[in-house]
Amino acid sequence: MIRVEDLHRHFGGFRAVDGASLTIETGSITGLIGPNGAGKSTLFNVIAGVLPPTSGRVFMDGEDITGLPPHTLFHKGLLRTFQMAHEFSSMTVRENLMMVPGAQAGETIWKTWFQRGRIEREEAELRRKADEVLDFLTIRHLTHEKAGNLSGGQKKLLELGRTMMVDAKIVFLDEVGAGVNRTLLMTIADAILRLNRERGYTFCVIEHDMDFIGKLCDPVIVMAEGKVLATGSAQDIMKNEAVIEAYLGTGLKNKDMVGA
Amino acid sequence: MDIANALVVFLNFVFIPAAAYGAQLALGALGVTLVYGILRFSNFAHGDTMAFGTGTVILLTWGLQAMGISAGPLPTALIALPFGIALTALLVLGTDRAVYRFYRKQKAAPIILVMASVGVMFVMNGLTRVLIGVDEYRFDDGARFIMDVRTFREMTGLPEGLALRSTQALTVGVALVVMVALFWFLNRTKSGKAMRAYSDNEDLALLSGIDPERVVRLTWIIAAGLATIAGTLYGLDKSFKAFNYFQILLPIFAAAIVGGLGNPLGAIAGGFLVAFSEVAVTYPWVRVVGYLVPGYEPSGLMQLLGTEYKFAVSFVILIVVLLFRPTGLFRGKSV
Amino acid sequence: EEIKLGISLGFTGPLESMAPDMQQGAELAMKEVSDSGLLLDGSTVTAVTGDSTCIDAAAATATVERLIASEGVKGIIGGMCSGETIASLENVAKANGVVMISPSATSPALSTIEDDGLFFRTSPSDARQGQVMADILSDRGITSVAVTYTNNDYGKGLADSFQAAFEEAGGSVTVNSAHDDGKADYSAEVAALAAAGGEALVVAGYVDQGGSGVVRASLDTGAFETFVFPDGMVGNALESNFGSEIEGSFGQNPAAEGPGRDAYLAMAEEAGFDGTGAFSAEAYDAAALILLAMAKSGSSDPATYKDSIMDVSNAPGEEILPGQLARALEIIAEGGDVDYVGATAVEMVGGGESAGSYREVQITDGKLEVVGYR
Amino acid sequence: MATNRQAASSSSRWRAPVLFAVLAVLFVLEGTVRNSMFSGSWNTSLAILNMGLISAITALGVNMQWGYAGLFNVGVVGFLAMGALAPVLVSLPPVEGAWAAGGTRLMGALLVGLGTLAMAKLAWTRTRSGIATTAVLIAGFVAYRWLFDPAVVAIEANNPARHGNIGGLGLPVLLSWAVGGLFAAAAAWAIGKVALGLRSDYLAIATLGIGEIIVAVMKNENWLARGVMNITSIPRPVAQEVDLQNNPDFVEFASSWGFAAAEASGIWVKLSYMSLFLVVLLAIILLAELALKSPWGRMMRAIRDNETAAEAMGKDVTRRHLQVFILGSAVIGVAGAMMVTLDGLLAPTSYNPLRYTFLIWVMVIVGGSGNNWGAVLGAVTIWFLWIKAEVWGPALFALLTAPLPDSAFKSHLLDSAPHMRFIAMGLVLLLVLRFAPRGLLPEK
Amino acid sequence: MSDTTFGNRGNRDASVVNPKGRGTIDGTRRSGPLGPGQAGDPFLIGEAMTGGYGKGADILHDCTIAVEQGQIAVIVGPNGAGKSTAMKAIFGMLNLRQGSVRLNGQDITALNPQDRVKAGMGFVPQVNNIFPSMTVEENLEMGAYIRRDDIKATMAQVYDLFPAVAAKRRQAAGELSGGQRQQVAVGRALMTQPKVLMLDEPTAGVSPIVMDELFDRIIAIARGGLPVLMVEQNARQAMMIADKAYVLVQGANAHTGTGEELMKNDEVRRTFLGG
Ligand SMILES: Nc1ncnc2c1ncn2[C@@H]1O[C@H](COP(=O)(O)OP(=O)(O)OP(=O)(O)O)[C@@H](O)[C@H]1O
Ligand SMILES: Nc1ncnc2c1ncn2[C@@H]1O[C@H](COP(=O)(O)OP(=O)(O)OP(=O)(O)O)[C@@H](O)[C@H]1O
Ligand SMILES: CC(C)C[C@H](N)C(=O)O
Ligand SMILES: [Mg+2]
Ligand SMILES: [Mg+2]
Repeated sequence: MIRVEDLHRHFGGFRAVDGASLTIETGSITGLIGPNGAGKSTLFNVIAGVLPPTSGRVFMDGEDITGLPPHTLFHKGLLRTFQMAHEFSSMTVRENLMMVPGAQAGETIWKTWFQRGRIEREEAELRRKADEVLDFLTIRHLTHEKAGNLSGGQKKLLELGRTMMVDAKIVFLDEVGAGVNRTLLMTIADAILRLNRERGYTFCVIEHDMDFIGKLCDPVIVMAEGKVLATGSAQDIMKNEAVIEAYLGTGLKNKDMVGA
Repeated sequence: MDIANALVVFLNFVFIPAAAYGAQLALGALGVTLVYGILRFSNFAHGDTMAFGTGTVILLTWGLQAMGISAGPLPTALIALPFGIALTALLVLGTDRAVYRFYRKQKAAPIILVMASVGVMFVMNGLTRVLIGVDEYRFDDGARFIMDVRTFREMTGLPEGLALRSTQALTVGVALVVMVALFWFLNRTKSGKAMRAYSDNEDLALLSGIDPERVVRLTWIIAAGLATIAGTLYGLDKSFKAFNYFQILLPIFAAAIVGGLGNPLGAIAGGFLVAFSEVAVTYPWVRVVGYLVPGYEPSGLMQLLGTEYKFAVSFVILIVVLLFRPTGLFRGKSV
Repeated sequence: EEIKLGISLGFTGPLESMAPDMQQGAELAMKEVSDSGLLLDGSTVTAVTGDSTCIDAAAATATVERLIASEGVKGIIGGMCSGETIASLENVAKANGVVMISPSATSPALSTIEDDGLFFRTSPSDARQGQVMADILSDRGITSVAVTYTNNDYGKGLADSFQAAFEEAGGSVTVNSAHDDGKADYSAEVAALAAAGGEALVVAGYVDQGGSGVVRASLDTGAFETFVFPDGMVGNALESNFGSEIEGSFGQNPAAEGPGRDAYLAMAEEAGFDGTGAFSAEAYDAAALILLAMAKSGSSDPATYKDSIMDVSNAPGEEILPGQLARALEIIAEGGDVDYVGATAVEMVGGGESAGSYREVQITDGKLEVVGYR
Repeated sequence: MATNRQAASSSSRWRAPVLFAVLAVLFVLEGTVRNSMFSGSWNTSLAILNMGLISAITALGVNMQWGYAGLFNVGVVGFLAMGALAPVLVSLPPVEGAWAAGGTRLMGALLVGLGTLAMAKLAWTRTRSGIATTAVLIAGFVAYRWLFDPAVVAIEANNPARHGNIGGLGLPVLLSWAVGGLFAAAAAWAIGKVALGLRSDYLAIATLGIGEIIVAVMKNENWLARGVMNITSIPRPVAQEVDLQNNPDFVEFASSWGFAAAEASGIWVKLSYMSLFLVVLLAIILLAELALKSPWGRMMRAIRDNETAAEAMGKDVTRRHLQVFILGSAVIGVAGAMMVTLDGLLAPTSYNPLRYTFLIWVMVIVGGSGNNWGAVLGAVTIWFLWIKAEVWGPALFALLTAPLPDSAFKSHLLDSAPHMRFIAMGLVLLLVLRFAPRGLLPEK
Repeated sequence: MSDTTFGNRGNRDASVVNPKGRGTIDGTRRSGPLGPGQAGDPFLIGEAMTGGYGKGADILHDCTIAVEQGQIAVIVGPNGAGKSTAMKAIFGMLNLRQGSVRLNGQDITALNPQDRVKAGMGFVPQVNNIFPSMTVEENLEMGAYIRRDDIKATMAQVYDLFPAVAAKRRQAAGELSGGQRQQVAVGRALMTQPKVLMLDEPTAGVSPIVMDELFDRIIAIARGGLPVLMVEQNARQAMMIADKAYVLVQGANAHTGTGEELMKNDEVRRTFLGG
């Protein structure tokens, strides 16, 4: 679905992404892990059109999408969530969802003056769909809450919910788990799995929680210092010496002092 | 010889005036930029703070002159300046107490602060006029010229003259010194770093034990100092008229924005950019060319655009600069 | 009866420093008449001032509206600047049939404006001043000048009429360019003027505005040494700002020679203000004319007295100087004729504007010195 | 929480009507009570109201840009001036001889100018060669000047004392209001294309600049609208006072209401203007509210809330910004055209940023940005105060200085009384902001 | 993180206002007087705290959190339970309607946050916990703002602990990756050399290897005598090292015990610790 070829993104002299090449297969849930500063978020941002690449190409279904702006990519079915939740904080949870679909008649200004009836019909349909999504995510009770008042994890759910308002092809998730309660995280994992199975979404997931990665992802891509270090199934990756040394570590050293 | 003449003409009519004007704008822009960077709003009252500061300096200068005190070849106003700064700082701190502090406490939207500063601008505007009146004052004593046209001609024997006023040299010098000092203060001293920290993340500054009200006071005092210095130097060079200090606000803001608001280095660069684009683009090159290309007598003035459009032109240049430097002249590290 | 007269001048705004002297001039005339007790069976005259801001036509209109509608003034001394004057005349004064006499709006456009006989001015049109200035220059043997004007109808009108007259007389204008008032810096303007060159620089601006800025920058860069100053520039500020730096420069402003002006200056000094302030004398005359016309027509109704203004201002009749308003009222009461001369040698021509006599001044030893009248 | 919310909403439900009522009372007082505070004349009152309504429309335009989309336009004065050109070019009678002198040539020049820009753009997109583009630009510019300069000289030489301009088309002046909107929209389009979608500083600089540029062009291009020589006697859409006064029916009608003819004619004319302005104002508000309460409004709120996220959700932020920027500017342009129609005068020197940019901003923010009714309330209120400050300031000052003994100091202070206008205005502004820090009618 | 820079209103225009780094705490507030502590208090205790943000509804309900000298106390709970709010309440960043905060034998309920720092408290907030435009080194210096002694040694220790950050000491902290920022934030708090350290989710977004380092370090600090109070979502690791653990639900204490005890409690494990 997505093919990245020899991608570079430099900040001044610093090479945040330094010649990364990778593929995300259609229908997969691909994990992307790596030490802090490995360039994962930067890679995401380049693919999603937020940052222009220094060099290299990105293809989606064979089409060159390098440097296309995010709103164009959205209409091509490429959606993403943010490492730090980007909700529309002064709008209600339902409005956050209803604004997503493109091509709404009511978004054309003169139609809001002359086609009130049509707009009302469309709105009713959107409301129904939004409520469905809220049910799916188990946050229906928050329908009329201002999105800004949600707690961290609920915002992450809302981020996910927005991707369900339209038929996405591929969804990029950047650390949905950071700061989210583990119990809730497993709910999110289930939601992702269901979307993948029931709706055929492709996912690419950045995460530091290995349980989450292990439960969801195949394959897993490991990045370090802007390059791809390894690719493989979650089990293989967790046994990979290089990955353990650069990323996973071997657990607490001060165990002896615990509970002293 | 002709090259020398061309150079003299250029220096006399373009370079020196533009440099001095640029320094004046830069000094003003420094104040605007500082308040923007640390207190987070564009202070429209800055022009009138300059006017007020200069007004007090003038009154004090008159006092000093009446007492027979002078600074030799330098303007007496320089002696009065510190006291003027002190008075202006008091007024500005009072304003903060009476006006801005309330909104800080309320965490009001910053645009409200901008509008409050418009209110303050009106009040200060009136205050200055009540204080010193609406007339034009010259308060420049001491030696006016370092080099005047006649002396230059006699010295060099060139037909073209060159003038350099002491206030021009003073302004440029002071602007550079103030900029370096401010830069040093913000980047090297503990208080300066505390100000930057506050500017960066108010809450975290608090959690590091920085007293925000102290930072705010310090900022206002420095801003008042900058305003008074800028206003006084401008007044010495041109003359003092309360009305003009509102007019200068526009180019000052332009300078501050194009330099990258919140960035002292940018303020300086922006000031010079605005000044040079105003003066150089509308300059008729006829005489310079006349000297450079002997025997060539251009019929027109060789002027790209009339001076009526100087401000407009300088804006076009600013936009073009921004287009090519999309992050402002000096991006990145700001106050 | 208590008669109210409106004074609508730019007390705030770019010409705010000129306005107070003008206001005092107008009030001086009103006080003189009031004190005499001879106007329309002992009526008193009070002044109501309004701020026209000089540049904001809307604010000026609102001010004049207020003066007329709410204060019920019977006549207006003002406006100050031409643009604002035209707006308030067309929108308010004409609609209400109130007389306006402007002391200082000098735009040629006002000569031909349709005013229903309600508008007069005690200053001459700039069309005339341009001619006078050209004459002065020719007489001094200057053949090539650069011109800079304040970018409004006054400055442009004056500069253009001067250029036409001067070129007619065989002189050449190297450049005729505008400067905007209230700018922070005039280096660019001066650089352009200097590049064009010329024996002298004509500064058709305001002395407490950009005009001074241009002169200052010219002196500092040595661009020009001799300057020519029309009315907007001839003021005390010139002496205090430049003094002997502009030694030998010259100019002219509307003012008549002779006892009228001297009398006015003495009166002003006594009243504690500066009678030489630009257009201060014109303001005195404007107020005096309205009041004399009222006496003449026996009515304070503008619709009636408007027709007497030309009458009292011009011959035949006994000449009246400042300070002699009481005498004039007596003459009128006795059925006699007056010819108001006033502080500026008023002589109304055309549609009711001063014919304009000018005094020629020169800077000698750092002081403005009158060298002749034209 | 629930009770809290209810209390807040019920107070806000009454807030708008109450504030508008207070404002209405002020105007009634101004119209009826004569004392040191009010003038007691309907003419003054209505004159203030009319200008207030125009300010309100301007404020609505700014509010669209700022309140809906967070676009900071500091060139309000320029868009007003753009609109102000329309009545001159549309409704003034044609100037005799002007078209013959250089009209066709001028039109040709303008076409060449636009054509050059289009060609340059084409050259750039086709070849990506700076040299080719520059060559096109230079060639076009030369051709343009070759056509343009003689035309201007000829037109300006045509009866310069009275005209010297190209003149109008002699069409009804009401039409020019719409044209004014179009002019401003065109200017906005050009600026928006360059400056929107880049950093917000661009917009600030670009609008600040365009304000200056448009006014500079108006001042200096005499062929267009006589420059600083001003255009007067712009046609009116309503009756002339003098005609009314000469109309016996009207005089009788007036006296039946107990008004003198002169006074009544003034009131009549002002009322006519007022109805026209109200129609425009209400139409704009209606359209704006309809759009705002639709998915369009939701989208705009989303964009304003979080541009990055809106972009990621497929909204073309730059295009939408351009759209509101144009719409807002068009509204400002309409106001500009209305203003010259009311003044009957185009005086470019009066277009200064303090009055036409900052004051409008004060109106929008004091009213409560993002709220249309707030913009209207703020505009009319601030304009009322701006005018009344002329009287109230000195009055306040006299009151303050009254206890002082007579002295040079006091007389110095009294001489400064006119400047109290600014102090009074400033104080009022600060007080309003103090007691309604989010504006008089905050956005819901 | 939601962008509330403009109070959820429009206008993101950076040319009139500076959107960067606006605070939420009222910095103009003056401290009230210190009160006496209570006998038998732990080193730091926020007792029976009830309160919320501004005029909004209460978020904390009679919530008590305490930490003893030399121990680690961990707060866990679902998202939105009020964990961060409790931390802020202890730090004086919101007005308590009821309850008190006592530190080291004194009642500090009336102190403002600045003075609590001076009283020896150090805090790493959950979000916005660095100075983005200052360099990493300056961030650390600001951590030591109230210290008058030589800070070189402490700084060396911090760089030792976070070598990835040490390499970037001259770079603006805002240009770091999410996890690197988190390391700078913790480093800043360590620079204070506080008497008690409060950390709000210090390990969010950091890679496993760094997380282990961090926990190691926290243990070492606590054993060195400095009490540590932290909120954690990586609950299992956190429970392992906790001397005392609090489970907060809807602003109230739901379970309290040692880390081990809570790990053994099935319901707690299932509902809050993620199985
Ligand atoms: N704007 C920038 N300027 C300079 N350097 C940058 C910038 N943005 C990112 N970097 C650098 O690029 C590197 C990669 O950052 P990135 O955010 O992609 O890391 P990451 O893999 O997402 O890490 P994490 O897991 O911590 O989120 C980091 O070392 C960071 O310092
Ligand atoms: N500034 C605020 N204003 C109003 N309500 C707030 C504010 N911050 C948080 N809340 C509300 O307070 C409640 C508790 O929030 P808090 O941040 O303390 O949760 P938390 O337990 O730290 O959650 P998380 O694990 O997601 O960080 C939530 O319902 C949240 O909506
Ligand atoms: C006050 C004056 C200098 C005004 C000027 N004569 C004008 O018509 O605008
Ligand atoms: Mg990341
Ligand atoms: Mg939290």
